[in-house]
Amino acid sequence: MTPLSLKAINFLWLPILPLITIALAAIVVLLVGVRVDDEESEGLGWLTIALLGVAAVFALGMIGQTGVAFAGSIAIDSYSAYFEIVILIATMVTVLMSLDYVAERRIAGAEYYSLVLFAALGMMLMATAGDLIIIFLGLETMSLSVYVLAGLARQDPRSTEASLKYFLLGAFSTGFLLYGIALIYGATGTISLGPIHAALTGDMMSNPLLLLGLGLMLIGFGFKVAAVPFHMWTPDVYEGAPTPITAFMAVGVKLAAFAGFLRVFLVNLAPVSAEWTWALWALAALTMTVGNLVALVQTNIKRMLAYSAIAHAGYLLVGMAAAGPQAGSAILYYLLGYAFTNLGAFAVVVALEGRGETSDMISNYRGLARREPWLAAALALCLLSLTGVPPLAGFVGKFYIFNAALNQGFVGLVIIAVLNSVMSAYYYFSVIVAIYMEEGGVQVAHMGARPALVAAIALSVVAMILIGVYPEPYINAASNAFHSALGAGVVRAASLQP
Amino acid sequence: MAAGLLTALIFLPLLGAIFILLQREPRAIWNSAFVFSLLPLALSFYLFAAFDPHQGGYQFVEQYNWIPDFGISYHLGLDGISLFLVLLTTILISLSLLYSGGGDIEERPREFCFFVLVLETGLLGALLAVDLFLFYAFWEVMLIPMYFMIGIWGHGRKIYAAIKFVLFTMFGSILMLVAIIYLVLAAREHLGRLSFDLPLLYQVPLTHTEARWLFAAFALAFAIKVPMWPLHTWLPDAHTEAPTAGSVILAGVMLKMGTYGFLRFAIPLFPEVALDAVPLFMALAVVGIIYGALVAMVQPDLKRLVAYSSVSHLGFVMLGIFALDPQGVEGAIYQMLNHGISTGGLFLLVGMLYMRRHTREISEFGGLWKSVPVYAGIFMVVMLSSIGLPGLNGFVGEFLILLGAFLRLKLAVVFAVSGLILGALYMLWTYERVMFGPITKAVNETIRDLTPREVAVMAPVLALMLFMGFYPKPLLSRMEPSVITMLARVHVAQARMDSEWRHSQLARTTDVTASPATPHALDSATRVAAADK
Amino acid sequence: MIPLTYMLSLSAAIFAIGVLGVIIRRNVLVMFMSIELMLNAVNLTFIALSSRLGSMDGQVIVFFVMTVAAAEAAVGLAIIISVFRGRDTLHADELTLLKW
Amino acid sequence: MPLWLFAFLAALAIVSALGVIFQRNPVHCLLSLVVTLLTIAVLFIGEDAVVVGFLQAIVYGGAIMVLFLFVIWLLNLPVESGPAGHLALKLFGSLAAATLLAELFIFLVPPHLQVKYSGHPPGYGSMENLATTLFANYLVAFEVTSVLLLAAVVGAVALARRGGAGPRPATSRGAAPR
Amino acid sequence: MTVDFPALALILLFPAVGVVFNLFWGSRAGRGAVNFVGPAVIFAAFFVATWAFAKILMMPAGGALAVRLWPWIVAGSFHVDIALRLDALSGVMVMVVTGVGALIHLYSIGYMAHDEDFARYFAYMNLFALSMLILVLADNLLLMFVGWEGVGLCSYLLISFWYTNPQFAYNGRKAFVVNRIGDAGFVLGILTLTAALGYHGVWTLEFTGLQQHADLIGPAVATTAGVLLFFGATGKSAQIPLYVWLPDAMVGPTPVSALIHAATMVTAGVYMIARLHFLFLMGPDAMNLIATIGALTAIFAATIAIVQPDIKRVLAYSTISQLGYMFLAVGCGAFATGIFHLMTHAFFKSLLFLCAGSVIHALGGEQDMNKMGALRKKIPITYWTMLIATLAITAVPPFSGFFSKDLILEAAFTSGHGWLWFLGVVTAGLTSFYMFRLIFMTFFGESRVADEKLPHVHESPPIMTIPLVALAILATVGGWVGLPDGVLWGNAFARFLAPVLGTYRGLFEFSPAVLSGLASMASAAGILLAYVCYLRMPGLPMIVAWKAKAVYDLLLQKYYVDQLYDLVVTRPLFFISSRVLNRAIDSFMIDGTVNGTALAVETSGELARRSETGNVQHYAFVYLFGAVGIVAYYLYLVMR
Repeated sequence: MTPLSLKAINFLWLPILPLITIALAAIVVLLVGVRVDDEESEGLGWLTIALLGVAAVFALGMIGQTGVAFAGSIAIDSYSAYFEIVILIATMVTVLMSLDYVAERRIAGAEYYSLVLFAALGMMLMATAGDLIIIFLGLETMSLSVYVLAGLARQDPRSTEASLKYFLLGAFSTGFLLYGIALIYGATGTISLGPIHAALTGDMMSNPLLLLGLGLMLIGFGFKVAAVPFHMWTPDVYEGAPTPITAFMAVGVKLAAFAGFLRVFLVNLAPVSAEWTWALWALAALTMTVGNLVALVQTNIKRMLAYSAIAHAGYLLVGMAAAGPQAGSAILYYLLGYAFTNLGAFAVVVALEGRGETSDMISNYRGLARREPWLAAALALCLLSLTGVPPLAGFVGKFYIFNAALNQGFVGLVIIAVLNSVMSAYYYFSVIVAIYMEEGGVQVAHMGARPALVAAIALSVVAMILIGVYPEPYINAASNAFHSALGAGVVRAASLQP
Repeated sequence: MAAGLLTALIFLPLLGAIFILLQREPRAIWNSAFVFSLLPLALSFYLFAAFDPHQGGYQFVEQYNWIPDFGISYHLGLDGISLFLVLLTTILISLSLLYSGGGDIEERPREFCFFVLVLETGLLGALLAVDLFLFYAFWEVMLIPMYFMIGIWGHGRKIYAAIKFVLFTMFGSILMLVAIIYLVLAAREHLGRLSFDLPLLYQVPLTHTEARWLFAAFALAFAIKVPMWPLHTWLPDAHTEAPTAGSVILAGVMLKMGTYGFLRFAIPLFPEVALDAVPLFMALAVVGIIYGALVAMVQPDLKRLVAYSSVSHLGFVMLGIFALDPQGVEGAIYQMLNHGISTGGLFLLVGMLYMRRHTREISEFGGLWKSVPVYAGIFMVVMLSSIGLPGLNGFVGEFLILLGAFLRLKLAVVFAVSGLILGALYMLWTYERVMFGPITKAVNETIRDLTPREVAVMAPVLALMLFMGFYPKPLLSRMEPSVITMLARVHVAQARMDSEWRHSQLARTTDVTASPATPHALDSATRVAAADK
Repeated sequence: MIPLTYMLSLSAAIFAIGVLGVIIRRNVLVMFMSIELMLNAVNLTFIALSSRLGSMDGQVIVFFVMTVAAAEAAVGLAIIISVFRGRDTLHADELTLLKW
Repeated sequence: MPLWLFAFLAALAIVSALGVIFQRNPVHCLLSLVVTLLTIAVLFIGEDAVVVGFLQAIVYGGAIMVLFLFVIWLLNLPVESGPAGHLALKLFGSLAAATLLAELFIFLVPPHLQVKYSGHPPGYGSMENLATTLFANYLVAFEVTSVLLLAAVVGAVALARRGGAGPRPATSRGAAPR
Repeated sequence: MTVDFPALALILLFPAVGVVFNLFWGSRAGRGAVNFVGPAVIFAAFFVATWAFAKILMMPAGGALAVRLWPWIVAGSFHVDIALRLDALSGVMVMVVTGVGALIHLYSIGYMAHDEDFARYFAYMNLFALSMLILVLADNLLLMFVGWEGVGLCSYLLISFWYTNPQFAYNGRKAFVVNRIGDAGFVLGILTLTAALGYHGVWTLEFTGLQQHADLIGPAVATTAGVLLFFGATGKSAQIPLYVWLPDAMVGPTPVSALIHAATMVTAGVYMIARLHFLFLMGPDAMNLIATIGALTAIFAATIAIVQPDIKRVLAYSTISQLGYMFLAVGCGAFATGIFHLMTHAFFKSLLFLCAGSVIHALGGEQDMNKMGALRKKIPITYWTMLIATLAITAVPPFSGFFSKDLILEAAFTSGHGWLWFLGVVTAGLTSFYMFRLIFMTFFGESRVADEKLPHVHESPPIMTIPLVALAILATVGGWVGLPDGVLWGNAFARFLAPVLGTYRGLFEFSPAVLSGLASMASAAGILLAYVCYLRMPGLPMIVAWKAKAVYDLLLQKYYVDQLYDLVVTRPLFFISSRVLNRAIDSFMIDGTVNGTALAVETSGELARRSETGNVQHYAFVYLFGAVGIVAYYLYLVMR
């Protein structure tokens, strides 16, 4: 073993500049925050948004590069950039919709925003990870922050309960994930993704230890993306957590989880894809079906959206099962559209929770179209996109994924998927029914007073429509990102051959 | 030819819809909506005039890249098959807007006009799309506004009806989406690239099983939309609960989307399977004809009755389509228009009655002729057109359909003609119960006759009925070339199948002479020859 | 040297025991302890493997895992405390405000 | 390490682990957990992971467990009152866990256990070696852990500190008609 | 040779103008205008028709006038124009339609004098004339079908003219639907023809075209098509089995009965068969069927007629019976004869109806003959004209009916249908019996008129009586154009039509004198019997009826055919529709499946939802379950 020499480490600070920015941002927000009273945390929020913006700008710089840094623990490629940017934007929107919410409920602003930033950092780490340990640490950073965020509305017992459940099950599944990492380490002798990819040749591909590790990691990721049967936490946590955090979980956490999931399985475990596609096939079918079935009978919109999120995880898993470059791109694109759609929907939910009182019952949405036509329209559009009605983002995403799956010959799975999306139409549309075709419901605090929230909604909806109506650039971005990841995977493999 | 016409046609209504969102005052909303529906109407008439009746292919074509990665392009085209449905759409939309403005829709006029115009965009888009993806997009788009129209301005179990409508249609169409993607992927081997362009996909060679399944998926989607028995049960509910304008558009145009789909996609894409399926579909069509008529006969609710009559009429259309010969198909297209006009007219009339009496129960009426003679007279004409009285539009279509079907499958026609009888039976019976006899309910003595506005709504309908009854040539001549081109594919397939059959015969027995072509081959061949000259 | 199978089987056993504990113990705190058991079982696996593979990575990972465990402990116990404050119970089957 | 010692430690570890999940009193659970951890630490050292072994003993056996203890005393938890109608759960849970264990065992028996053995490089497990690996290959990870700990602290404080998080009346769920 | 003659269009144009005027401005323009326009347009059409007919007469034999208005249905190679053709056959028809039609329009002025719906009435009447003329002038089968259904529609409208009476409305619908049943057959016939020719690449429905390609059709197709078309005819011309609507049609205004249900529309079937004689000649089976049906209908209807109390019903059944004669004629191949009888029948039967109308008019709407009697003094003109008509229908020389009926029976005999001839002769007897029964019960004996009505009994105004007289003259001399061969100018009528219809040749020669003698004897017997029963000993019918009650009721109830149809067709149809299709299949089976699926989905969703207990340990357990599953899957992978 050579003595420690910094030569051995290829320092590339620039690629991790976004990460560094966010880390520092979290600390800055914390330090500034301790002087700010909980009622005036808006300023803090704007500061957060600004810093996120800066990070996003840095992230743009990573597009087009390929390679690894820090002895292969950080992957430098458009894939990372793509996810970092999307995650940062999603976080921005989350903060946007949090501004009034946090202040109104006198939630500790400093901790709130810095934890959001820490979570974002964890997510980005998962996206840029070059080895399993970074993925693990990123996951933990994200999770720990989100555990806390979910419980930050401390006066609300449901919030703390959600946080507890999330924490327990999260830690529980961390055990499985870690076990999986350990076994893969045992089988391949490394935890660096590139070498693992390189090692997957010959009889290694059927090494039982590898397969077991693979399975256990599948379980671990399955938990994070809320795949049935590892989904039980989702509805409870989504319901209990403060709504902006719910949005953050539904979007950010899912983005990050899939970022890692894809990076590990679709990119670096691709050679052994035969060993996991069918498991994912089953998971996908189960996830879609259960998610939609239960969503069908929900009365609380946050819970309903939680199950819908599960269902969408199912659609994404269809793509995973398809396991190919096209599938990867499809998933990346789908996640983009999905992110904005869900952010929009949750933003409307936040808006309806108004000052103080919550109103997550779908029945409270009755007659919304009369009182707040634009709000209603926004929610309706988001729901339609979730249903997969053209020309909104949701439709193109589904189309892309089904395309990929059929390309791999998964006709049965695709048929299950489309039947599911018919089923999903039922509950999405019944919300629209409440909004447009029924009377009653609750009065909403006037939106004019909450520009940030309006901005969040408008941004999401416009983005959603745009991504759907003219998908070309985004599809390109997605496929470039994924291919660069593949390329990087190969590059790393090559560069680290003994 | 002037490019951008079709785009303008499609998106003018959308423009109008957006424009309407900025209006506040109801009058202004109705007027601007009507005006914005007149623009596409005028445009479509221009297209009708400028249409080259000697050309079978697409005209006024526009094509731009949309999603090159998937070979998806924004490809529009107009041919003799879509031309008239476009006309029908624009006409009926204008009429229903004109009608709805007259007091039928009191609340939330802005949203109403918005949805109607968006719906028009969807319909026109679906009719003009030559790219499968584009078609599917519009196909789904037109679903949503109709859902809102039924759900918001409907009556009775409106929400049940709306959801049922959406789920039924989506169920079919989403499977079609799978089929579309599959087809495109299968085409890639042949074309060397992904492409959703219909003309290209026409030449994709498929294994028979593939073709079967794909055809099934397409057919299911369209059959639900048509609707063919036994997939029709969404229709009575939707039609009955929808607001008048909704029923008019639904019956007048939307159902045609199904039949149009068969003509444009299901059959030309998979001609062999279509030929195999002829007996099945003709059987279903005939069942639909008789079943629809019989069930309509015993409906206590006027709108429901008309709805079931649609099932019967669309049965005729399907019969003509699957005749797969010029007479049948042209008759079918013609019958689509007729049904659009006559059934649209009937729904308008029922709506007018409903506006006055707030009931559609037949038993609530009787002896209306005395109190509303003009209404009764118009109703009489529309009814006669709907039962296909010679001299009115209905007859031309029905006769051509029967002729075409007769050339293809005599037995089917033998049963189908009973539809003529039953049609007369239930329609006249209804008319008798509503218009004839003494006035039983006092309220019916005082209801007022049609307002000038309503007469203005009905006048074009009647005019069309007479014109199309006595001078169908300008229409038929325009659809002829396109129909022939469409059928050419079928005849080719027919010939191929016959030769295969002959070879199988040859393989089985040495006696070659004992394997004549099937009669279809003969007459289709002769007809093609005749058509070519 | 101890056969690898023994080591790994031992850790597997401890892991399973941890899993079982999570499922059968109603007390949230004890559930958390069981989770710690699981983590330690995994650590054992890492150590065993790394010494067989002769690479230090395993040990480093264990080092990280311990840190993470510590962090988790901090957060987890904080959560538990705040829950207990609100509901003054730590029994999983009594913390069911959120369901269905 | 001799096999008998391993056998002893293993038995001890398992017994104490079982103790964790079968004892009523949280404090006893905690104590048996500590025993397990220390046993494992010893096993670490036996596997030439001296540094990690001591860390295990200190960090776990020391810090974390003390933390637990504080909490237990802070909340002065009662002794868990018996299995309240959880028999089904206990039964099936045990079955499932047993199945999992069985499955794992099958994976871990020699024919399936394929690991590339290689001798220990000089100074394996030494502090220097550990440090080198840590700072050469896992620098980012190391930094991340620092952030992670910071986040954890922030989170813990945010949750534990009194006051704040203003009025948010708990809604009665299921109030609205379905 | 065919001459282009655009003026033919005028014959259609005039009535069309009348329709439009009466429909839109009639009620506003007032009674005077309508009373002028309504009949005037028909007279105008009549004059144009006469002009055209004159031209035909001028032309050498086989000449025809034609005008091609515009192409109508053109699809693939199928092609039909809207074109008119006037040859000898259609000429005769047009003359009858416009001539008789004009007179009846005139008569209607008086008849409708007290009805406020006169405008609608004349609109319908003109529309009818229009449709009938289209039917007659059409130069192709499809356009003929337009008129064919058009007249059906008008008959529907006019039968239910007094729509406030539900019974009338019902009868109108019955007429239309029954006609539609026939028309379905008609359409099938057209299709069979088109297809048969189409397979040979010939696409025409023009009569000339059909005739010239007849050889392509072949006997089998000819028979099929013939039978189907004839089925259409049985609907329109009220033959067995579809005659049931005609008696009920009598509820319409009497002039309607005269024009539509006696003179013109109901004869359309005969005209159609004559038009397509070349087709039928190729299918002898079809011909025999027609002849048989004709003869049976003739006697069947006649037997019913002898007991009916309602004056118009008697005439209705007599019409059916006479139509039977016509079909007998054409069925035997004597097409010209059929048309001849059609013409004469048009004269005397419409006259009979108008007279009946006049009687009814005089009695203020009374139609039951048991409430009449001894009217000949009160309404002399009506009496005399009606008597003439009766003599004509009972084939008393030299009245018109004599010549036509004789020829029919002769044809029936010489074409080898001995039995049918016999039925014809018997029918002749029955005819004269029930007709004179009518005369005697109405105009002779002692008055049974209700006392309060008696004073008001009066002769109809001249506007009504003039047409009577005119028709009486026609009914007298109308037959003289078809004298027996050798007498004076012989059968000029047949000679005139020969180029179109060919000439009838019997299988064998037989002295006409003998046949007509037998027929005349039958008629005479009938008259005598009637005289005995209804003047000599008026009690007799009662006794007979009482003695043979069964038979009497059978006849009075028209052999219970209506009841039979109701039982066999109508009721089952409604039962199936409402119970089986609507309830069982539509609501229960199909919709049940749909809603059932929805319910199943929702229920399973509810169940899955309940698994979310809120207890985190259950969640962990489910998680573990999944974990075990996945590990098991990989175990399987390893083991395999």
